[in-house]
Amino acid sequence: MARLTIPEPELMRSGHAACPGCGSTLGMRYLLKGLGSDVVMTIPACCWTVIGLPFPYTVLNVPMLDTAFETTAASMSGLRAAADALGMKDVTVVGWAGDGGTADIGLQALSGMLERRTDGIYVMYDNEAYMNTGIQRSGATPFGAWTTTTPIGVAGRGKAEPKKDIMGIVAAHQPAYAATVNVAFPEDFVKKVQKAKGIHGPRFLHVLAPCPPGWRFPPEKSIDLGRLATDTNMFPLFEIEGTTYKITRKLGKAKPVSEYLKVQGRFAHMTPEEVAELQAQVDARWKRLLALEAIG
Amino acid sequence: MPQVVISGNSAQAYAAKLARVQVVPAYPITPQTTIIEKIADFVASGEMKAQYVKVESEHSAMAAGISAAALGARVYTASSSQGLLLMHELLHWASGARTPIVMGVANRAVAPPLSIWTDHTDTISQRDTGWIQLYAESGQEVVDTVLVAFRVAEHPEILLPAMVAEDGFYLTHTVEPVDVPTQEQADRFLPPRKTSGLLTPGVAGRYGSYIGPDLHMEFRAKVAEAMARVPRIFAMAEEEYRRITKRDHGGPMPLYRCDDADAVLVTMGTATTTARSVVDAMRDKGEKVGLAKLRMFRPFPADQVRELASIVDRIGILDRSFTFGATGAAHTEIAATLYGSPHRPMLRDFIAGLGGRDITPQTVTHMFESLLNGRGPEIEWVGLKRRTEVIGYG
Amino acid sequence: MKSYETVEDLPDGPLAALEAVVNTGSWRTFRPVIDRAACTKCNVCWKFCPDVAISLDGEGFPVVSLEACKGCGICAEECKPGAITLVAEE
Amino acid sequence: METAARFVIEIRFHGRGGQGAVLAAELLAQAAFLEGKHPQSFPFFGVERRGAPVTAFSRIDDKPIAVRTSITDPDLVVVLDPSLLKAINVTGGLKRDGLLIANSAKPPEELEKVFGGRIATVDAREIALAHGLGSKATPIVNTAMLGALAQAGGVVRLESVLRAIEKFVPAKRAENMAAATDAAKAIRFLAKVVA
Repeated sequence: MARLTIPEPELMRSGHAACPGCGSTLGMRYLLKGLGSDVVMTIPACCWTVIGLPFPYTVLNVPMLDTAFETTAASMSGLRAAADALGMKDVTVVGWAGDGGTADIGLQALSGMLERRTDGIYVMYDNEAYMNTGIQRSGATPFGAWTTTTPIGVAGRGKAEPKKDIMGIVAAHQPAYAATVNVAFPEDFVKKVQKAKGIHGPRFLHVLAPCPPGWRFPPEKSIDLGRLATDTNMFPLFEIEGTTYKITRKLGKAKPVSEYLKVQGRFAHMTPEEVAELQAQVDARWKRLLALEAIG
Repeated sequence: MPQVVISGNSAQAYAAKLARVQVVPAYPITPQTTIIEKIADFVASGEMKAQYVKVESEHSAMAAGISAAALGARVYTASSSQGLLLMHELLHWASGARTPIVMGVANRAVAPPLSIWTDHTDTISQRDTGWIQLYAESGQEVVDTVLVAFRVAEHPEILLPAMVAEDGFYLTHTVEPVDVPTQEQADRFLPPRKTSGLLTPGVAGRYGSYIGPDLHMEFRAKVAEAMARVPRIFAMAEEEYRRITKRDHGGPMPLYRCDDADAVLVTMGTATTTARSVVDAMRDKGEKVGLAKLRMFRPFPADQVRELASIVDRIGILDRSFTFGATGAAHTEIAATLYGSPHRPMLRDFIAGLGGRDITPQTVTHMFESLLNGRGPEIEWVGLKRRTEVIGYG
Repeated sequence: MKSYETVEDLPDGPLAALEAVVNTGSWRTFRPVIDRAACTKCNVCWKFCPDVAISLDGEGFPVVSLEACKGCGICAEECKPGAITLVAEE
Repeated sequence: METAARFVIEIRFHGRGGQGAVLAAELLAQAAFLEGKHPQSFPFFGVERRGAPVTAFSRIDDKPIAVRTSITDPDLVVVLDPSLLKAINVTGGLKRDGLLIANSAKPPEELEKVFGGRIATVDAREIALAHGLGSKATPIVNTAMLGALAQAGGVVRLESVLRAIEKFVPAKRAENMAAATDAAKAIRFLAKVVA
């Protein structure tokens, strides 16, 4: 039998209420494999509020505190303060929130938590829209993507704005550690989680979580799409420690963005010009990332 | 007993220190700010071993307070006016999550017009959030009531958050002699909070899950039942506090010279002190008037109000807030409480002191005279100006 | 694990602690079938299952739990040797 | 004068997330409205996840509907996904003389152990796929089931169902109308008459 390439213990059980092929459940599974069980987690309104099952059931083997939509990061600061006051020294305080809950409504609390250097790991699972309420655009929705609030019509061409650069915002706070991780690369995912666990101070993980119903693709393609997202530079994999950047997956030549788009119904309407616009945005961001890495 | 001359806000801070509070989410807002500043000094000087969480908004202050309390820590925070309103979503959350947070509220009017001066619009507007609400008249009452509030909030039969409100400037920034309990007395009265065990690292358990129509009502009923037990637990706590410090502040609605009164005025907060002196002055002139101090607004002391209605047939209510489209909140609650009572005193609602407008002895005397002669409208905005004399702010 | 018979059993606040018993297996219209002859025991299917529905037996062969599997098809898609096929539920 | 007979008909739809159960209830309301009747349709929102059980309700009356509560003893139960017949108690509260209409390839006789009253089955999955509606994994059977429902009689006419589909179904109108028509022909009722 081949050696397992990621830790075997499972801290997320079966029976959760995620859609078939949901990327975020793999994200949770790999996160907990990396962190182990000495964790207390807080989550706001998001897909996982439902995925984690209604009362009286729970699907995680670690404690989970529900909190209001905008407050994940503040809830983390409270948990950390209490853990320190109650002598729970080794517990890792974790926030697990969606892209809308982090980059839109929860951004202020996130900035506060990073600035006051709360010792915890904020994990944003990014399915690129408000999926729990049925696929409405968020700041993290990619340029051009269809959602129910960016419909396609004579006067509608999907999301008009580029995807909010959340890692850029986080980097501005000089986090102790921040990294992008992708469920299609579990080994890299778990390695970065373990690295984050070993560092004290405010840490941030940006998880790409492919979403079959939301991105309009057949559920079995979740992992393929995850790979394509990174290999087309739509979702580069990199780390930040303080102010130094390090890209953790570099291909000789990135695949064209169109390869990533064509599998997904949310991009089906895009004209060649619109695809070219998205390609230009992706190339510009990649160039900037290389430059940031070069600063060292 | 060390008598010190301190402000109402300092009294809040002393009480938090004496209560050995473990987590203080702190965010400034006039006139509450000197509470969290004083606590910051206590922490910096080592007098207080609290985790001081410097949040970026009142909304985050309450969120951090709830999560800290859910993990088991004793939590104190403070706010006012706009900040309390920003917390509204989480005030509901705190009571639903049964987290026994105690919050000092420096009462302040609600904008617009923007005002940093006192009235009760902020705390009254939060009366439906499942928080115990107590109003203090003096620094002494503040320090004593915050300690009692922790004892009641953390009682296993209660587990509800509590607000201890004090009028902006008239109390928050008014220094006067206060008999601050010793740490030994506070420890005897208020043992450390045993961790709730709701969340234990490494142990599966989710706190706050969503629930369908099948069980949501049952959890809401539990909060209602807990609130209904507060009067009994509050009385026990005040009795034990009196045993230890020789002081108690008379329960939910203490009466003053009401036994043979022809008219009684119900007051909240610092207006009570002034009204008490007017009662004495009018009594000296043979006018039989009395005072009822409404200390506990939630849960509303219905028994005490019905008791009062059985001994006096003219009751005036000084509301330092107003519910648009209805009447002052205390008036509304008292009228509703008396609907089922055999006694039907005449009720008058006096709206006064909004936006920091001073409630002077003359204002109170007018209210009593209006009650005694029975003339005047059912709801009267006392001292409402016709000619506006805007004070220059030069 | 205590279940809640009466309201008195309920905790003061919504503290959920029971293990999931939800049988999400009924959601699927296709189920994965593993051909052990072709299977190289590379555990990729175990690694990529979003529902933790695949466990590894003593010999390292993947075993699918039909209570948990939602039939998403990721295992079949990612199986390099193509040892997993999706079969329609009857 | 005949007492005000209870003309209101109460229908409960059972499906799985993504199969169009909620839209079925809404389309039924549109169809009834086209016949000058007073409809009321509403979903029960729970875990709307692809594949998870979903319930929706419809009331149809000759006068304005006078209640806003869920339907506990329906006259008709429409089951869009055969696996639900085993997974949940789809016939809970169904009136003794009520009708169970199930999307199933089996003849109605084979469902007698599920419900003792009147039963009808139609292979809506087959019909939907034949018209390219949905995928093998998630066939869209709602319009076919409405066609079968019309055939069951006493609720709405097939013609109203077709007009409702034409006006309100967002995509593949022709195929959905064809599916409804085919299902109306293909529905099979329990042979024996139930007391």
